[in-house]
Amino acid sequence: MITKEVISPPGAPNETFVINLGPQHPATHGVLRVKIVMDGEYVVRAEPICGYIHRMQEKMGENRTYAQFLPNTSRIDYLSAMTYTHGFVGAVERAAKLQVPPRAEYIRVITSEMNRISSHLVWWGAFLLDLGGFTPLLYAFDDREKILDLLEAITGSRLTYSYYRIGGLYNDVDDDFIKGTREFIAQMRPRLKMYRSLVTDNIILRKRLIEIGPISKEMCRKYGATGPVIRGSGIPYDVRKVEPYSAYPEFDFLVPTCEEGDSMARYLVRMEEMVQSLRIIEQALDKLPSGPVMAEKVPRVLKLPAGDYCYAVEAARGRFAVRIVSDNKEIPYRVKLRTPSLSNLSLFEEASAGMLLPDALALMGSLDLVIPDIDR
Amino acid sequence: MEPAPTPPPSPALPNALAHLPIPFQAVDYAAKGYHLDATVNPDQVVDVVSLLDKEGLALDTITGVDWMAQGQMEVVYDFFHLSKALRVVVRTRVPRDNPEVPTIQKVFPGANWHERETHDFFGIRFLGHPNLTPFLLPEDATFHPLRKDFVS
Amino acid sequence: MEAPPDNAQLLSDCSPYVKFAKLDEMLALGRANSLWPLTFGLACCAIEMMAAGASRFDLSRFGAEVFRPSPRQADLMIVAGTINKKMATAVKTLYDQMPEPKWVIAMGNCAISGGPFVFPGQYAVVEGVEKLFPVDVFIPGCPPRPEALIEGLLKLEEKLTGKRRWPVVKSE
Amino acid sequence: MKNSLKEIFTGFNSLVTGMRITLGEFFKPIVTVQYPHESLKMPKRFRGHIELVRDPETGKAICFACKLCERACPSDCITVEGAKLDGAKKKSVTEYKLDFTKCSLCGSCVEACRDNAIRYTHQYNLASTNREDFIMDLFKRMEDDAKANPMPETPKPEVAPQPPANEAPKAEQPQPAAPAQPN
Repeated sequence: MITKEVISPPGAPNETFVINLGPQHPATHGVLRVKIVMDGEYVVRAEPICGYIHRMQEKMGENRTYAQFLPNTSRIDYLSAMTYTHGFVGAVERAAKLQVPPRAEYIRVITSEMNRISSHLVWWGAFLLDLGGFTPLLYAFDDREKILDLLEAITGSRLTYSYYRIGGLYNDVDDDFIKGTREFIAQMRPRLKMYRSLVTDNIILRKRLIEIGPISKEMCRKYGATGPVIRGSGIPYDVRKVEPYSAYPEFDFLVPTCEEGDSMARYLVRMEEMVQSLRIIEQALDKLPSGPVMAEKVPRVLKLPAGDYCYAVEAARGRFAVRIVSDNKEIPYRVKLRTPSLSNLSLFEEASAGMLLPDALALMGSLDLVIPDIDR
Repeated sequence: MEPAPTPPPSPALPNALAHLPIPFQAVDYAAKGYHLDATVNPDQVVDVVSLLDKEGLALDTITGVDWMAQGQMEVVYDFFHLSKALRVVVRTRVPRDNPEVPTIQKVFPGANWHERETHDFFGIRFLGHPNLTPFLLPEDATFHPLRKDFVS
Repeated sequence: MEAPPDNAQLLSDCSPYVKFAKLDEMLALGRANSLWPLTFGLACCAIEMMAAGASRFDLSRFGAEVFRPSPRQADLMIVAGTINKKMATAVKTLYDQMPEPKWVIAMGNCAISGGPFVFPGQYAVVEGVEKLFPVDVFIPGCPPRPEALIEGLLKLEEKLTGKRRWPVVKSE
Repeated sequence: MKNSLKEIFTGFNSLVTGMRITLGEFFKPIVTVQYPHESLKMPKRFRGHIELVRDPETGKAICFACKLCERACPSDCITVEGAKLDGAKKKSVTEYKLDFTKCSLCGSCVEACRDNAIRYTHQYNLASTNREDFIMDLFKRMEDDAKANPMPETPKPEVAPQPPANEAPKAEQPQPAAPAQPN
């Protein structure tokens, strides 16, 4: 392995320079800007600069009713819009003490997990694009389109679904959706095997990822990193297991973890998560109860009792938590959105110090960032 | 890669941190979404957070709430446990015209960005913070949009 | 000796095999079918832009798949997402760096008018990319489907060449 | 030495695997939709911009300008005006403006409407060189439609949540439909 000592031995003159990555750069997946102090090819200090897509989501929470804020939740992290809506409606339902019918909870689980797969597929394609492989993107988007077709048929939209409602769902699913989802599961399993032999076992990928960008357990805890990042460091933290919500306790699934903590570990965790999501969807389809999809007696004008309420969900990137502070009006007093990408990226400065620049970008890709999720 | 055995979902533990000298109040998780709630003075924040750090809790988020009617700003620190269902909220209140809290950046380095964001939105100053510059707002921003009296 | 055929006759005789055009028209046709967009995703719409470039919708059928990371090599800017005030200067710089001739597509409601993020008293969002530089084609939607982006490219071709070579799709 | 030989072998193996998969994909059916020549069929629930629904009996708009949709809209993109016509009991709509450039297609308006007076269109490929095209006058649009075909077809019942039993077992996934009409 090439270490820093080989290129600039101790005692050599220390010459650093600054390069500016972004806000428009293909490797930053959007409008993240990173100011990097370099010593030759090595990163001395990489400071992410955020806010280039700050969209006032929390301010908007304070000037519209709970129902009117729902479309915004799909646009915080547009790749896993379902889970984010789930977090918000969950908080409101908890505060209003609404009982969501079991069928609605099951469909929420099914759609959230499908959304998680589609999100991981985008990450997979884009991450490999960062590393220099173009073809996987085409395979990933091909499979993703199947999920989007299914979700579009029931929600009417491809990306920003606004499908969940306070107290239930906007619409029930039909038999075609159930049939189509079963077909999709049957198609997806061999595709994941194909991904494994095409990409995961590829020696070039392994050389690019193994031992690159290790993140320790302690670092995850200190920075509050969650999702595949913390599971890639060997801590089996998953909101679905630790603080079970919705219908998740009724399903049998594993939380994949990897001890190594390097970029490959995070890669493997996400690949295994797709398998587990397929398992959850299959079980949910088998046990799907019948009944209504909307709670009875959802008030038309919703006022939450004063106080503050939290609700956390496991989004594709980690723990997404909503805190609503209410003062017994139609409009929330304060909406705080705790997003996983912000915490996951905040450790980048510490983790990337001393790495080669292309490895630092591999590390950044393995964190799976969605920039509007950081900036909100 | 072997998926690790998942931890069994442990029941809510209202007294899990009872041995700590922190004035915790147990909260009904089903109704509120967190287990323990403590209100402390601003100068106690660093000590309290250090104790929680030793217990192995992870930093969830830091945020503010502007209570304009009371003339106060509230700073809310959220923590979660990595294996137990245990969510802890620590709050502190500072006067609205001079909102100053010591930083917990030395205990939890991840607090850096959360504190910068809270400073952006509310103008709460975190004493001892190494780099309290605008984070989400433009570099030259001097306004604090989530204050209740903000007009653009 | 036979009289040489007149030009009009000659033209109509060989029209099935040879097309004559003015140089301008040929240039316009060439430009319209080899647009090189700037790799420039801002938000949600960028994912639909990626989907349009991927296998199912395949922008390369219209010669527009060469996404260039550098503005110096691009002649089409697809503004896909919300522009906020911190980003506005960067977007303007990118536009200025693109060589002439250049075109702009505003994809999605945020790029057209600020979209759902506009409310009275908002402090961060630029209300439409038109406030920064001229826009050629508008594609509404939140986000628009990939077909709409293709339709936008065809509209741009129509604008450049003055006619439409592709069939018009009426949605029911 | 042994390691590098092993790496060469694994590298060669990776190459062969990749080539084999590529070759396999080569013989699979094409996934690309040749868009302007053929197009996907939008699902029934597809959310395009909204339009006014006409009463199948009278041919007039159902909407009576109660402004529920205007109030439900999170982005203020709907403006409704109504007036009482001579001899009518209820108000009727006289102006319905939709600023589609602000719309987030969330569907709040359609859900807020108690009389199913608005519905989604299936306009999925809008694009124009003129921004004003998307500040739509839906009332005029409906009047034009009324002139073209005086009696509307029975509207599709796809607004309210309904149990799956009532749903017609029709293919809802977008599938390549018949080729589009060349212009």
